[in-house]
Amino acid sequence: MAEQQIGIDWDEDFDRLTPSQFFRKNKQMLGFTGKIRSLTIVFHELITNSFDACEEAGILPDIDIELMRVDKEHYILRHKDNGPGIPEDYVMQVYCMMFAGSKFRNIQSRGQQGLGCSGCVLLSQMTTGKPAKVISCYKEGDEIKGVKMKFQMDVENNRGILMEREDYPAESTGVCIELQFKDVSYSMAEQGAFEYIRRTMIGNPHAQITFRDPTGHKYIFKRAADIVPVQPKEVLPHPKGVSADDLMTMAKNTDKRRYKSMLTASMSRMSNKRVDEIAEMTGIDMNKRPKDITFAEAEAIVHCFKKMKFMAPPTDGLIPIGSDQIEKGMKQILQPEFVTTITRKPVTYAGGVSFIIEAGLAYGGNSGRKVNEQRKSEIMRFANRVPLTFDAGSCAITEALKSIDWKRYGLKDLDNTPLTLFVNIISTQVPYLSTGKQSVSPEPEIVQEIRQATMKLARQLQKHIRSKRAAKEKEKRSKVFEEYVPVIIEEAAKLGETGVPEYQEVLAKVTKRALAELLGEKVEEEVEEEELDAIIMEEFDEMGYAVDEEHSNLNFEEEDDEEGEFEE
Amino acid sequence: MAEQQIGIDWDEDFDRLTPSQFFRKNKQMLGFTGKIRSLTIVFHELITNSFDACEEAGILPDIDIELMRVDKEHYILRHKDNGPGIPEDYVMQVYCMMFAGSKFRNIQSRGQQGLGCSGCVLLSQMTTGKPAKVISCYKEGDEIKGVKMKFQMDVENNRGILMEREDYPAESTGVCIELQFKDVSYSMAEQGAFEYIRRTMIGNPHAQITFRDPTGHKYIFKRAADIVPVQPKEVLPHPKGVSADDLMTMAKNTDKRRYKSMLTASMSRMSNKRVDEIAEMTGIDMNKRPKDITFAEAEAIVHCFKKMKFMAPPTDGLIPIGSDQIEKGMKQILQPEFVTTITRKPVTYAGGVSFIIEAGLAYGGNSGRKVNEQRKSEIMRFANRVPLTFDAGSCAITEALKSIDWKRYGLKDLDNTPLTLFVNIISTQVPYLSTGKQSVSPEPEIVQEIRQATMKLARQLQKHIRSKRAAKEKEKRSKVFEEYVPVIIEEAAKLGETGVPEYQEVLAKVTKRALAELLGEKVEEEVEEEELDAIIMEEFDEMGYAVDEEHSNLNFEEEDDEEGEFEE
Amino acid sequence: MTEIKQEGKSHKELRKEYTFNKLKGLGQEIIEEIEKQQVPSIKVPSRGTGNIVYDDAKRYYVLGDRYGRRSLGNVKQIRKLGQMVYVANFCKDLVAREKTATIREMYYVSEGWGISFKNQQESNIVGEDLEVTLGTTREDLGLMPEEDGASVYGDITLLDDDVEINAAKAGKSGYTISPTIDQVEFLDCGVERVIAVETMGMFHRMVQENANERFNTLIVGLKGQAARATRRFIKRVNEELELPVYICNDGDPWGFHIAQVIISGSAKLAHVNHDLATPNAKFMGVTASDIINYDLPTDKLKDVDVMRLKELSKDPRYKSDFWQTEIKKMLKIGKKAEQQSFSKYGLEYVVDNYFPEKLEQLEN
Amino acid sequence: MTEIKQEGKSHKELRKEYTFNKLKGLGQEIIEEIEKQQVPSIKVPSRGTGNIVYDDAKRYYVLGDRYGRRSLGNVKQIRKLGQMVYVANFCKDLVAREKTATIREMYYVSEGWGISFKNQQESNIVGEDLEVTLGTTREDLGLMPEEDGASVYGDITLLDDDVEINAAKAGKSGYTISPTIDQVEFLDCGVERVIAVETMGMFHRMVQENANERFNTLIVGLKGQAARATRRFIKRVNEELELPVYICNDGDPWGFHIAQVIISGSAKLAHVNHDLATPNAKFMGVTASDIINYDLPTDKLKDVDVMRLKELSKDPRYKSDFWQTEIKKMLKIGKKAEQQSFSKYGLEYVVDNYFPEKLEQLEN
Repeated sequence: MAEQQIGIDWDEDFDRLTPSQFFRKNKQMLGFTGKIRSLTIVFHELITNSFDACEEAGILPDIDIELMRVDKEHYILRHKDNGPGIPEDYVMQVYCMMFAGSKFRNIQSRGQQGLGCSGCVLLSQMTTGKPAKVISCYKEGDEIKGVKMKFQMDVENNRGILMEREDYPAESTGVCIELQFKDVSYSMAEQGAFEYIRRTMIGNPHAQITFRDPTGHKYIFKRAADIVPVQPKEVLPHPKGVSADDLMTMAKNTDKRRYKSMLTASMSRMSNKRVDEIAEMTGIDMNKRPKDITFAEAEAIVHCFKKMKFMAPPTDGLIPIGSDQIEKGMKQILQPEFVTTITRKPVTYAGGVSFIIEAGLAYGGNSGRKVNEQRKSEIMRFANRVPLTFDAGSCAITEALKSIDWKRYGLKDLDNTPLTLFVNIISTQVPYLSTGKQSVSPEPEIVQEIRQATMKLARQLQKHIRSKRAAKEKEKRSKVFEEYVPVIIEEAAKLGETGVPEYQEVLAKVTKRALAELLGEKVEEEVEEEELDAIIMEEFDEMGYAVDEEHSNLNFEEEDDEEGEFEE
Repeated sequence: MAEQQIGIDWDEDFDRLTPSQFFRKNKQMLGFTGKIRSLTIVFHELITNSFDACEEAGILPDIDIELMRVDKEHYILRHKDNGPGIPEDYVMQVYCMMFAGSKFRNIQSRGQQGLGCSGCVLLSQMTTGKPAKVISCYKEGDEIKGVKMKFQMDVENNRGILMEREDYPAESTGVCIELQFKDVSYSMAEQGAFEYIRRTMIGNPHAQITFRDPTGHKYIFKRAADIVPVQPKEVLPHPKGVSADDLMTMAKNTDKRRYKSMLTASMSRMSNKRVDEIAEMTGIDMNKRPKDITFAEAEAIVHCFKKMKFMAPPTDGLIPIGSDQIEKGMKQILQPEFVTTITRKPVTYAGGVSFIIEAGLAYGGNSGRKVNEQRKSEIMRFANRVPLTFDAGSCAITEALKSIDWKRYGLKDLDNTPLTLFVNIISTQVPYLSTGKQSVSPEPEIVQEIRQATMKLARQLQKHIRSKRAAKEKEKRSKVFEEYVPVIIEEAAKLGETGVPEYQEVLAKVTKRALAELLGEKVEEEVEEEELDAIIMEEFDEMGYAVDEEHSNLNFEEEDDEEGEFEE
Repeated sequence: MTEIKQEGKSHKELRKEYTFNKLKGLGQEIIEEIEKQQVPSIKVPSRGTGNIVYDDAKRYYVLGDRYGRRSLGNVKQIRKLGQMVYVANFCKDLVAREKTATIREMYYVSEGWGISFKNQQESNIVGEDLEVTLGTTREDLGLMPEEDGASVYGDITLLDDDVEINAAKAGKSGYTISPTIDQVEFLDCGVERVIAVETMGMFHRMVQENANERFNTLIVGLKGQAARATRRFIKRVNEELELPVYICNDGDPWGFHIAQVIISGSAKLAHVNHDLATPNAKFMGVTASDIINYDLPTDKLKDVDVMRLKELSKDPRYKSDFWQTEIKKMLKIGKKAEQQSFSKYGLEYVVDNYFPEKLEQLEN
Repeated sequence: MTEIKQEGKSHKELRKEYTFNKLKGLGQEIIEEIEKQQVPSIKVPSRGTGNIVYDDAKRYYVLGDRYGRRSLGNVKQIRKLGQMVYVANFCKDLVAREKTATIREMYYVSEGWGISFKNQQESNIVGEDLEVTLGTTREDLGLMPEEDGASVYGDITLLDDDVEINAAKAGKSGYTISPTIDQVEFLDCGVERVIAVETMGMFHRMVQENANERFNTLIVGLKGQAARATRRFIKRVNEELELPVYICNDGDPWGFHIAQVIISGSAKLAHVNHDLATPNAKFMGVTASDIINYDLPTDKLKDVDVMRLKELSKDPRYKSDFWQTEIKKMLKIGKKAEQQSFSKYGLEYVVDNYFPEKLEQLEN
């Protein structure tokens, strides 16, 4: 039949792709869109990877990055860390195999799962055809081994092809990778690579990064804190955060032999007593083998979870930067006039996922973004210490900050204030909105926490600005008296047609009082002048016949409010 | 050493995922975010797949969809098509293997590469644990075979596990799949499944869809056109749209034995003469074996491509819906008072990628979105006939339509006009902005084409509205004369202190003239009243003393403009 | 009605002396405090809404007994105290020389003072402070508003300095009430009543139709919201000449309130209402009932009109049954009408029909 | 200067007759066309900017020779033609009865007409159409503006109907120019010049300082932009009594232009400038040079001031060297000053020093 001939030829036309092939065609899924953004993502993946490796090994990260310009939109990137290194056998798996990486655990971590590094190599290869060069120095037993390799990615087979290899005389552990890129741009813009490093340093004051930019200028971002962050522990999932499908997967992968032991071993806050309660409620035999669990049973169990009360999840899996450390980081990078930071207590969203909000606010100095010689306010978003650079619009952090009435804190024009706001979300499961992990879903609990934290900082800032202004104000006061009292008394004498009396004592009295106020001493209460407490509309009419000397009072009230700002 | 102990245990902790495992953890990458959106994406994947299969086989698509509600947010979906069916051996590969699907070709197509159907099965399994049920009827030689299968997805191994299988008495070809979902919502909203079907029908008037919704209501979207769309041809890539990496991949996959023949065979508009020119410019020996090509050579060749002039790419690979068909679709679904459509000529973006813009505009009737009993304007975006439902904000179509000054076309309040705007982009490579393929990158050439097309439609609509109004207007005119002429003459007689003369003849004269105008005959030109052509500011001053009878003229000008709207 | 009180002249002189001494006393008070080595502080009656009280007996707003202070020892208040003393000296000089100045002029004069004003608003406030502190009006202090008052047409003879003026013989636009109206004496008066109208359009219509003679009345053209001088004039003709006063305005909340401010004074000027309010004056129209009874051409009430009407209905000055009924009626019909809309029935209708009918109602 | 022209009375009658016949002629013209079985169509001189021409010889704006039409045969024009005929009949009646009406009154009267107005704007336009078509002023047609003109103080005696008024004896606020100023005769005049000032504050200052006697002048208080009646009055005293006119306004673009509209007429009223403009009047100040020379207190020019100054500098009425220099100077210093700012040197300074100095400059 004719139809048959134009249909699909299954043997010929049906195809199976490797992950590398897939992402080769869909590199936007890895965040590689746009010339500036692509390079920033490369920096992000490599730095993140180095940080995670160093911290897991308890090493203070020290990273050397060099970006050399070869030609227009053509760069060589050399990235070197002092981490534990990668054993030779795993080097090409890390850099050439998509979906290969640290095993997924319910742990607070920075990186993606096995896509980051191999993605960078893929981009390099696609744009330049050049191989990757890696030197890895690692410990084997007590010995430090070193290897220098040159390899390409075999996209068709999702693995690496070794081109050259030689031993390398290792002195200390670490990895150095060199990649070439075309069709990317280095930019000082907010979304560029430099700003990415700057922000990274604020979120990671225990790290040190040396960066040589394409002009040869060397930036040293010094370490502000000498303590390796405590390594986060893996946290077992909390029953409230588990789905039936998750239970099925646990059952499949467990080494326990009974439902009961599987449940207690795979989840936090899950005691034998709880399992017994579930058994009673569901009628499921908890001594069955985990492999025999059915989806219906899993659903029934999850249904129980939703109805039961559990202790909040353990929070020792969450390691915040800490308000001290944030302060150090912000001081180091921003040299602000004033800085205040906060680390909130852990709370949960979506029933059972813990998170911690940390925030910092720097004012004055080099705070804020410099735009045309003027400093504007800037917001730095972080998740698990990693700067979020793109997709700010829909992010929980942006939403929370927008919802704050900054005027209440005396910031009348937030945009034009020299201010840097730092917000970091720490969680084992940050609810990212998009593939690129660049924005956090605005879960109500998260937004609320960010608001609380930020408003506390804003209140601190308000106090700072107020006390600064108040100091100035008070100094002005005693001068006022010295200037006005003599003039007024002379004029009053003229009015009363009397002589000018001796007034030094009265003058001393009032200036003394002003001085006392300046020193914060208590003075007798003044009967305050009563305000014109509401606008009176009387004399206005639609026709615009306003009797001039009467309605001008309106402006007076505004003015008086301003004067009274620090008095109330 | 202590550090070593807390570092990574490579053998234990290093993991390699299958694509299914990866997407199981990252289902948002498949578009499954949100309860309403997830279900819409399922509809999209299944319908798209059926359309592609039917059309490749030259069959007019006829799809039966039934959505049954089991419980809150728990549905069974049965989707049946009349396509060519899937041979038994491939059924589980299509539905359970990620990255498996029709081979990637440079061809105008609807679907994604091997992720859609298996994604739906994955979602079903994750939310319900239920297996997929498929009946596939297909031709083997001249015989129609039928098979009924029940299977699950083996996520760890990225393949299917057959649970039941039986022969099925096939009468005609086609596939029927039944899947269960939880945590999804059926909604009538703009982003819901129903609206998705409605829009699909406008873009595919050759199809027929019968949809039974969860309340049991049966909607039959009838076929508006009886012609199967011409099957798009595969188009070889155009040299201007090819990267060095693409050339490398071509070289790797070609069966040709020389550079020369590989180049001419793999690209359009690439003659031997052209290859010789390139050889001369680059000095590359074009008789080398393709496998020997280096990245540097590929770059040199691509560099030549950029400098050379080629004919525009062939466009027989682009099969638009066609303005007639769009009109049929819009009439069928919207029963509008007025409809106008356009299919533009193919043009290219980014140097070498062809595309065609099609657009339709329906006005009145059921056009537009019904909001609180009022009809508002709506925009329907399509790419290769597939409705784009999400991420409208950043889309080329939205941007183009926003940039149009609708007031110029007499639409003073576009939002509140009962109007449906349809825009379809046809291309072998639609430049999607995001993973979900829900918005088109605003390439300048694309935006420009959409603007051109839409403005042409808007002009047609303006003509329609004008002529409708003009007809009413003219009818009113002769009445005006009959009413006013006698009154004015009486009043003039009173003013002139004369008697009232016979005026029937004059009255006849002017009404005849109005009639002539009504019939579109030419009448002698009137000396037009001169407009007060600019506002004169004289009499206003800051103090608000405006001399009343003088400045009121300002309003006059506006008013006169309004009256004159159809005269100019 | 033709009998004129002769206390004017001495009244004028008394007022001058009284004001002068008040000003001088203010200076003496301050100096005495200093001599006692105390920090001087002036009590200023509060003009905030909380201190504005409707006096049911007097039928207008007065100030209550709350007050604020201007102390020499308070950094916020010392400037205002100083400015007040300077203004007092300026006014004392004006009073002594029998001159007047506008506040604008004072503002410019203040450039040379030891404590000058930051802006005109500040000088307005301090002027008003002095007014309430001393219990005198601004006119007594020699501080005059910029704008003139209403136009008056009809048989009244005034003495301004040594010039005699008859308001029926000062031109078609009549006699203009100047801000110094308190210095003017009423010499003779041949009318029995006063009719004040909102617009000059209506004023000229009445002049043209000889309304002053036909109704034996003064015609007052208010030009919208009545200036202080106009209100003072109306109060004086009402009290000194015992003429009944009728006010005819547009039929809308703004017209109502122009009348009401003449009758019951304004809240904003509670401290001088005893000199300005004419509680015996009567509102003639246009009422909502007039709109219905005369079937007048109307405009729809705008949102701002409705809002204003609702405000008025809660104002103590409108608590009478008459006002409550008329406000409700206007809100119900949702319409307003202008004075001039009687022209629908011809230019003369308002004088030939409306005024006689309304006067009949109001006077019997 | 005391010699008075006696053509007033006959002039008033002539004008009435002329206007009446013009109106009647309009009706006859239409009827004649009908009798000839032609479609009547009235030529109306265009008032668009394109037809407003500065006449160098006359030194004011006049209308050019472009015109539009109101045809009985055009659906857009027939309503306006009809309205014009109705307005003409209304005016003919006013003229015959020697009455006046405001346009607002006419608008209400028109409710009963065969073709009524949709809104007040429409009636304004048609009134103006009639004015330019017949070449008469609105005042001649009996259509009066609502508002009165300026206040006049000083020794001039007027005859309004049968009432004699001396503007030095009409109260402190002087004689108010009414819209019917063309019906007023000048009987006697004891002054040598006219000084017009922008604000009533300055007017009262001058009255208080006896400026009318000291400078042998009339004092005219313009109250901002001069009303038509004011401009007509100034033109008449300038031409009939041959009095030089000096205008003293605030030192800003708005003050400049208030003076300039009196001197050279407005573009907007080009069709009646022959009755309103006084090309011989002179601007006295406040000039930018005055601001500098007298070191006056100033405000910064606002954006809108700067824009307005730049507009003025391109206007043919400002093409003289004097104006070009002063505008440039003001833009350069970026400041403006009010008339009353002379008070910086004391209330009397403006009369004691500024006026004598400026008059000396202008008259010699």
